[in-house]
Amino acid sequence: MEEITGRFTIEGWENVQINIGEIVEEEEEWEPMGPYPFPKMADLRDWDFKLLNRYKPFYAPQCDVCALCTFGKCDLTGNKYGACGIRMDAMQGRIVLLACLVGCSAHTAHARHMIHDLERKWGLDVPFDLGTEINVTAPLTQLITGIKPKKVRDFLPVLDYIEENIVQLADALHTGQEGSYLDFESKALQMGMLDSLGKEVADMIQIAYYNMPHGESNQPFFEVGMGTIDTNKPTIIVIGHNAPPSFDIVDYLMENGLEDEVELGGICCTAIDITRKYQKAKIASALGRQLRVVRAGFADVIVIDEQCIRADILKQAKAVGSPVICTNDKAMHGLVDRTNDDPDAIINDLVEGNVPGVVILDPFKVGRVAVEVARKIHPKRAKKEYILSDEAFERWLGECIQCGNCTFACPQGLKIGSANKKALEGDTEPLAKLFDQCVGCGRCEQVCKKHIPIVDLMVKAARPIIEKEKGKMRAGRGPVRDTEIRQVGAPIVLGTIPGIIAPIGCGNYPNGTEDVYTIVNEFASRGYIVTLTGCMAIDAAFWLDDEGKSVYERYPDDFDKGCVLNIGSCVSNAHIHGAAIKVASIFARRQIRANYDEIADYILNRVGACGVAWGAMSQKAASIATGFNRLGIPAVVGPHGVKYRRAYLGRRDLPEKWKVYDVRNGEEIQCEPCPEHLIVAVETIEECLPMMAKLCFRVADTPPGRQIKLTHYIDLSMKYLKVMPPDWHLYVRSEADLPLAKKEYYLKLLEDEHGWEIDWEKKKIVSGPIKGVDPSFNPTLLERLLPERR
Amino acid sequence: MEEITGRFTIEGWENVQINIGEIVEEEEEWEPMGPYPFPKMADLRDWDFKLLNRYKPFYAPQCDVCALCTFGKCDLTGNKYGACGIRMDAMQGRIVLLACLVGCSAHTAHARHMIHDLERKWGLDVPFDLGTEINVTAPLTQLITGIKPKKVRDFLPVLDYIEENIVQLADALHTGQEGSYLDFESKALQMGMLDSLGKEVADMIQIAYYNMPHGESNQPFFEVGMGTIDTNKPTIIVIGHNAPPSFDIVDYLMENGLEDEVELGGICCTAIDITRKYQKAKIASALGRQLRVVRAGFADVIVIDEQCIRADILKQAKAVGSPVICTNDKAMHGLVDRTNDDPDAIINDLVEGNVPGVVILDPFKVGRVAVEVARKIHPKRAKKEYILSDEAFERWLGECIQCGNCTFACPQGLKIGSANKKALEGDTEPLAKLFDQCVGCGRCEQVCKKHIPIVDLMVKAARPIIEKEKGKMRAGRGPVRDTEIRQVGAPIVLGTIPGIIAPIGCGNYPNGTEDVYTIVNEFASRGYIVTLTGCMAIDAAFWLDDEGKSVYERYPDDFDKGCVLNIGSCVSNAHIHGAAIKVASIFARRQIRANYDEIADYILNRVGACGVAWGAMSQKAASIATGFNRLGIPAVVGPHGVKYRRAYLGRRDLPEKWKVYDVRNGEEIQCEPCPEHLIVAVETIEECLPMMAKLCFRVADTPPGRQIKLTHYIDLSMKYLKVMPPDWHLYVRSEADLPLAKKEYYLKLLEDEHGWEIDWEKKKIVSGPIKGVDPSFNPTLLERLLPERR
Amino acid sequence: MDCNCCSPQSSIPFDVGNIPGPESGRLVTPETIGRLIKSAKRPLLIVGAEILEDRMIERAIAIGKKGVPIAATGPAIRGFVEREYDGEVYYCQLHELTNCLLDPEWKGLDGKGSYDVVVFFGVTYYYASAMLSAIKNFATNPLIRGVSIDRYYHPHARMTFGNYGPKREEEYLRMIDKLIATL
Amino acid sequence: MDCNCCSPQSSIPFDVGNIPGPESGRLVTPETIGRLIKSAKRPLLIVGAEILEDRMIERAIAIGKKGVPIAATGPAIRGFVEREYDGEVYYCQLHELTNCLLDPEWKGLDGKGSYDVVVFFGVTYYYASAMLSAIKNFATNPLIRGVSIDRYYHPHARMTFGNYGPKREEEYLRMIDKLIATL
Ligand code: SF4
Ligand code: SF4
Ligand code: SF4
Ligand code: SF4
Ligand code: SF4
Ligand code: SF4
Ligand code: SF4
Ligand code: SF4
Repeated sequence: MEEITGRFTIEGWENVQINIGEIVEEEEEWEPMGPYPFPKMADLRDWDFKLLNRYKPFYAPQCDVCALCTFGKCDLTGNKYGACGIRMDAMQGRIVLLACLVGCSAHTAHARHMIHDLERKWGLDVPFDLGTEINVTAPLTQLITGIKPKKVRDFLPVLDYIEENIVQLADALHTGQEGSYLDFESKALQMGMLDSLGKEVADMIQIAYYNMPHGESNQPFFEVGMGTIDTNKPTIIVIGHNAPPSFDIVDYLMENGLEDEVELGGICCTAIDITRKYQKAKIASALGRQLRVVRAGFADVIVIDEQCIRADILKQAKAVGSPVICTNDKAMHGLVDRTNDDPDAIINDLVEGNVPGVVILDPFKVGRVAVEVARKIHPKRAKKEYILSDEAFERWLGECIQCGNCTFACPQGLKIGSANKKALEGDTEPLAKLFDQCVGCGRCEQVCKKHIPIVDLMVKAARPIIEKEKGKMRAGRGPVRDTEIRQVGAPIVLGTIPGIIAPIGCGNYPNGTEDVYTIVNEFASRGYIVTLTGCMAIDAAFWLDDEGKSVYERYPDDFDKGCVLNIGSCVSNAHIHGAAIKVASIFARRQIRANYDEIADYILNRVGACGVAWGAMSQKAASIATGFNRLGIPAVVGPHGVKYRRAYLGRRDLPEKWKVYDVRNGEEIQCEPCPEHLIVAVETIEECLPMMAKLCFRVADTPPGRQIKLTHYIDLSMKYLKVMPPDWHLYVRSEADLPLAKKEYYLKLLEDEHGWEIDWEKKKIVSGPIKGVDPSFNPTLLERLLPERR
Repeated sequence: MEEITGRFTIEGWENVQINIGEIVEEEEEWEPMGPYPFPKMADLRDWDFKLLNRYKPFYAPQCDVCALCTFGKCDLTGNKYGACGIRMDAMQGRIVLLACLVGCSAHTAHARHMIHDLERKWGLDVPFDLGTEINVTAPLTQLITGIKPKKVRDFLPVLDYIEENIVQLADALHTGQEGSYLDFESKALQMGMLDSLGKEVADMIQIAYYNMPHGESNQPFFEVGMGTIDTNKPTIIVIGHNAPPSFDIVDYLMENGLEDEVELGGICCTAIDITRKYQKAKIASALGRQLRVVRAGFADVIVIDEQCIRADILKQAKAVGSPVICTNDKAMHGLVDRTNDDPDAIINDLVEGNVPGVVILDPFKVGRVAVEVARKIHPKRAKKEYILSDEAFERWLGECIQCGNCTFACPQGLKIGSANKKALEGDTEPLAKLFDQCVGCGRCEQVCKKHIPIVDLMVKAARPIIEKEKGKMRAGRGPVRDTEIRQVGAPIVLGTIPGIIAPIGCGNYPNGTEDVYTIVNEFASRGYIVTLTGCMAIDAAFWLDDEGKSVYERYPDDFDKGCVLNIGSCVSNAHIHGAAIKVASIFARRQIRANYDEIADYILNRVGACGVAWGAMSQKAASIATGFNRLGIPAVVGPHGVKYRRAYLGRRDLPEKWKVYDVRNGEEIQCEPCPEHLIVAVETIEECLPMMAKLCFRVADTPPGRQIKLTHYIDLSMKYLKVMPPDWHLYVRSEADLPLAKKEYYLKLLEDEHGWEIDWEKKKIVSGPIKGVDPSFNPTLLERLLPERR
Repeated sequence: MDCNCCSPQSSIPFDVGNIPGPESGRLVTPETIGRLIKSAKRPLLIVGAEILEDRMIERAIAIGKKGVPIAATGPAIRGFVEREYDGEVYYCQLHELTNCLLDPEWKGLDGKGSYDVVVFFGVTYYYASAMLSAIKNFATNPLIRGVSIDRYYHPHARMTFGNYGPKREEEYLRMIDKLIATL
Repeated sequence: MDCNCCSPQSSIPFDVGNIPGPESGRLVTPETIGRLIKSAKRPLLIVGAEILEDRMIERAIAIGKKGVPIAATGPAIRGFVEREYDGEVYYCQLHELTNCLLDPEWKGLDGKGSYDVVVFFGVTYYYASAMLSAIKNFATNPLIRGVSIDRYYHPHARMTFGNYGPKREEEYLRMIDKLIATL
């Protein structure tokens, strides 16, 4: 249809105003409509109940009481009922739904906010031009809503849908609603799905408006690390997730030729997003070191937008004299809204220190103020030294009485007192070592009766390390290209590529950032595809190999065997879902339109992908993981993840839980327990690696695929845990599945330890496996796909 | 504009499809557009900060820790900072915002849900025909959005707006966002405003679709009380807030002439809503007695929709053999969704007890199933006796060892053990007395080591009382008519009507339902206008005067002096806001269109209205109260209300907080501290009554108005507290303000106790008052209304 | 010392789920609270509705007669009026009063300044608990000590007794008498 | 009895804010836990990563040698492999194990049934705490007692020691030795 917009009058109908722009265009018939366009919370409940039956929610309450209404507090200990009739299990489901609600709202509100801000400048008809290699432009949108968007405007009904359904789900949180934990979980899964959709909308919008990379490989490098900031220059630090105000800074720098005069650094996703276009920007750190970046004092101005910003940013910034510009209505910190004031007056007030900060809600008014404040204030601030002097360091160390208060308050339980003692005796290594394990929360300092600036002590001790912490990261490439999927579809199923590993989320690691490097390097070197987003993408860049290369320098960023991809910020995460959906669409030619359950079923049974949120902290991380789960993708979280309270754990000892239908004849087949869990918290990195390898098993694996997956599973277990995995044999369907190198050894093990019958002449398994290999086996959990139902 | 819908083709443009229905009609220019159409969260922040400056948030944390992310739990004791940098005060604001979010979502999702269900049957073009006496049809919608809706469809952009902004605000709950409690409160106030709007949409929609009363006075009566249910008939009990499925029951009964054969009773707002059309329905109880109604066992079928339903309804209903039909996706209780099944099969399964309940999500499929299940199951169930036998009663009483466990678990601290002992000795009165104080939560039974069915003991002891508990209530009349406002505008300002008292909300009373009667009767008898909604509207009907009349029988239901109005269900509450807005619009001729702050300012300074949620329990009650507050209407909550954690309290001892501008000349004037608080929890009914009278003072009171308000304030204080209010003199501006009866006595008091100078000859005050009376005083808090700013 | 801190019943809050943070109320003897009040520069007794119950108001008055000003909340004031109490007693709405206590600049009920020890007596349990929580959390500079002399364990108080059920009524009243004797 | 229940430091959870509901862990002596384990029909020792620290693994092995089966979580299993421990020890992922414990029908690690007393030793504090909470809340019928013999106060455990800071390391190890002697 030719595009016609504007107002028209038709003869004889002079009073009828026809506004063509408002007409709903007939949707291109890109695929027949599937069964669930714009699904509401009850529509995919059958799918959820299938998942929840196999992966029963496991709850570890953080709190035995509830205080959500004035009937409370209610003691729910021992699965008791509260005054409203809710019991502990449903209460935990309710809290999970709440966390997912907040996470999903953060992503969706971010998308909506960007549209409002940017349409004023560029309108709603900005097209998506993802190049010739991408036809499935918005896999989640197409899968969930049935809409195939072509321009920004097409996302409006998608956002309406998400918002309406978030509110429907929020209603269910009210006292006196849902009573079943299963239904709360089904609602949380719906929220997770909406979250994935909201992220896709958000990233597609910014890709369109800012012409960010469209999935091209070989992205340029930029620098990461506090040590990369040239503190001799006026320095702007941006923090948050909503990039338009920071893009305005970039524009102002470029329009005024200031790129080399002013340092632009950032923390978290806003930083990731601006580096997708402007590689002179640097990422100072991920979330975990935010407090330390601010405390280091080199920010001549701090620009915050929304999410993952320290709530005490104003206090912390004040302490080092950094003015703060709040650019988003979600985080205004009580400051005066100066959006419509004269920029020069604002600049003057900030430079003179008349106010600790301001609110400027128009992103297109931020650039000039931020840059000019940094330039004007820099000469004044540069004189100050915010890192402790040697004398102050000694003096504070001497104050410490090793009382242990800080350790009791520390979420990590770090033994600061004894490290202080060692440092006083001249050995600063233990204290310096704490620097990476510390999540920078500041709780310790509040309980120290001696008022020791503990965080500053660690920064001082670790300064030589910090200065060397300079890594290189590639710009976030965004979506996976259809052409790549065409390449990897077969290897993924055949097993040359044993799986897709997706490190995502926050920095609440149990033991510092090095584990991130270990995960990425271990899997990439084994030929897995490793796709990163958010804080883990940043933290992966800090650690260098013997040649001084970061994982991004060491491995290419194609979506292919043994590659490491920076996909982008947290919202870019949607492209990982997208890649899995595209495998179904492009490789397997499944119809994806409004066909969520079929595609999730496909992914659960066939696509060996596994997320890992090693330091999962936020509500967004909860909704992200839950969105993965509904789509059939398992996720592993680090030990702090138990605080989300709920896991979805399978039980490999219950055969009745592991049945699938064979689409060919509708028969119900006993199968291997894979993937065994949907979300599981593991305690240490040593357990994490084999667990992830295990969660890449799929029932539809071909023998070569299974063989290579099993090899890595056993190998990682032996390497990190020094034992054979207790369940390795469950994944053996025939001798063809066995690792090639020591095949006979494994056959012997099966015979000796598991009582399997082996035909030693033919080196074949006679009996033992749960099921054999059948090359045309076509597994599904969905009755509606079976022959008699179709 | 003539209405044209459907599809058209225009010559030469054959491929252009014009769907006239989609064209946005030009909005009727009913008033010039004000400054804030569809306000976002930052738009009314200046108004909020004015309120928050005067009414500083007061926090009483329920919990010293936070566990909302995996950095937690964080100890926030002593206003410490959590790991994310949030501190206790902001954390409390965050929890308040969360409560308001859930409440606002409940109301809004309810509205949206109804539209989806009902448009399938009746379309979106159902007009509002509110009769000739109402021109301001949707005051909140007009005030907040600028839209003046004429039919259901016109509310769609209103719902879009609310949903979008709920999600924006939910985003702000994320870890690492807002750091200022003031900004959290401003966001909570925005949420409260959205809540009021959502309620208006919900009630207007059901008024339109079901042709409910449009504000007519003299509504018919219907019966209230467990004792009114004829348990010899098949009985249906409906519970919740979303009435369409229950209206389908009404329709089925009427179509099949079964009105006298089947009892239709209900609990909470669904019951209120069906009685707005069908007065053969009975209200069994408000929320507080839900458990006891269910336990009494007379429900042959229980139909639930959403909100304020016991989360253990399935367990409780199972115990007495009542099948449950879930009709809403927010509360499905793990039951199988049978929406598309054969109704006869469903009926059979429920009657035979094959399943404890079913889910039927299409409201138009509920009526037949519910009625036929009740009719078929009734003969079987009628044989059972669910009230304890005399023997069982004795036996259980004998089991009690007075251990006190139940008392420790009881939210009301009821002394059950000693009441049991007395009952065993033959005196059942103490136990029977507990019946009304008990909120029916069931916590006591869970901790009783002797497994005594404590709730059943109380029901047994109170049975004679329960059987006599039969009150009459009027059908909910909905909006206040413009014509009424024209009548009362002057008396309200002149003081013949001292105020509007609005008892609303839930049944978590500190001391039973009698207080509700006291509040209503005390104020109605003094000439206040008393407007009720929700649970308090129901509970007010239980208590009868000496002539056996309920307050509804005793007082007329006009919006006028000394009247008692059942406005309707919780969502009808919006009409109370509406009445206040209409005073500004109709009486004072202020422009209301998109002019929120000016109207709220008008109400705060001039309209003596005060809400009371004596048993405020739910998140909806929190958002309702917060919505009142933003509009300048104070609210009082009972003592359990401290568990909401936050109050907005004024400080009458700080003169600088009590200043207003005079619009005539822009001067800042010192004024009386009124209304003194925006939301306050009071401990007992004795304090509640004078507090409410006090909160009806307004700075713009005329001398006759102030005189009558002061009279009641002093009188209520003397009557219930036996003291002169310590602050009465602050409200005296001249001798004309003094209660007429004992004018000289009061002048003497002012002279003796407060050192005022009195001219005894003229009986005039010479000096003392904060300010004098000036008949043309025109107060405002808004700079933008001052002469130099306009 | 007759504290009951090793008896599990005593340290469970009266409203069982009403657990606070790690700073739980210290279980102490009546003498300890008595000494605290005596050594306070500006003590205040806050009494509530339950004071009107059997044999309570006399004890509140006895404390008042030892020179402790009394804030009577809600209907509690009635008891003082009826008994024509001539000591320093003010009617206060407790929410307002607590709000004032949080303000370091507050001038007090007598215009002479705020308080350093506030003693709750007979205020409805959950209301008192919330107010004690407000005091504990926000009245820290200068420090106001909120204590309870009720028959309940009050986790938000700085000092408190344990739970005294109906069977231990006499024991509880004797404790209050001991406290009074210490003043 | 050498319990420290009157010393405030002992009953504050190690992770200070980690307060549970009213059912807080009982502070007991090593002998009490020893007797509990000895009288259990089916005890299980769950050991975690911290077991690999100085002088801990020997003690876990000593408990094992008294006939208590061991579930070694995470890298803890390494210690047993390296020491060629020949007692009953299983590698377990703790999340999975706890999940199984919640199922009354579970067959146990040896196929002979579930456990009635599970003893946590050396598992990362907050992880152990969450698992103990799961057990406390949901493994009630039949009852599984989750106890801790770590150097921390564990509020979600049914029985626990108090907090033993670095200065009290020796004291703590002596307690474990006493416990072992009781078995
Ligand atoms: S929501 Fe339920 S469990 Fe929570 S406090 Fe209210 S009544 Fe208790
Ligand atoms: S709290 Fe302070 S004094 Fe105590 S150990 Fe920690 S740093 Fe040292
Ligand atoms: S800032 Fe670091 S050392 Fe201090 S409490 Fe937080 S994590 Fe522990
Ligand atoms: S990964 Fe987590 S901490 Fe990092 S930016 Fe995203 S939500 Fe925030
Ligand atoms: S949201 Fe903040 S205060 Fe709450 S647990 Fe997380 S870090 Fe702690
Ligand atoms: S808990 Fe049971 S036995 Fe104890 S006093 Fe209450 S009713 Fe009696
Ligand atoms: S059911 Fe009644 S008596 Fe029992 S705990 Fe609840 S309010 Fe108290
Ligand atoms: S008044 Fe409260 S309890 Fe009653 S129906 Fe409304 S929200 Fe529910």
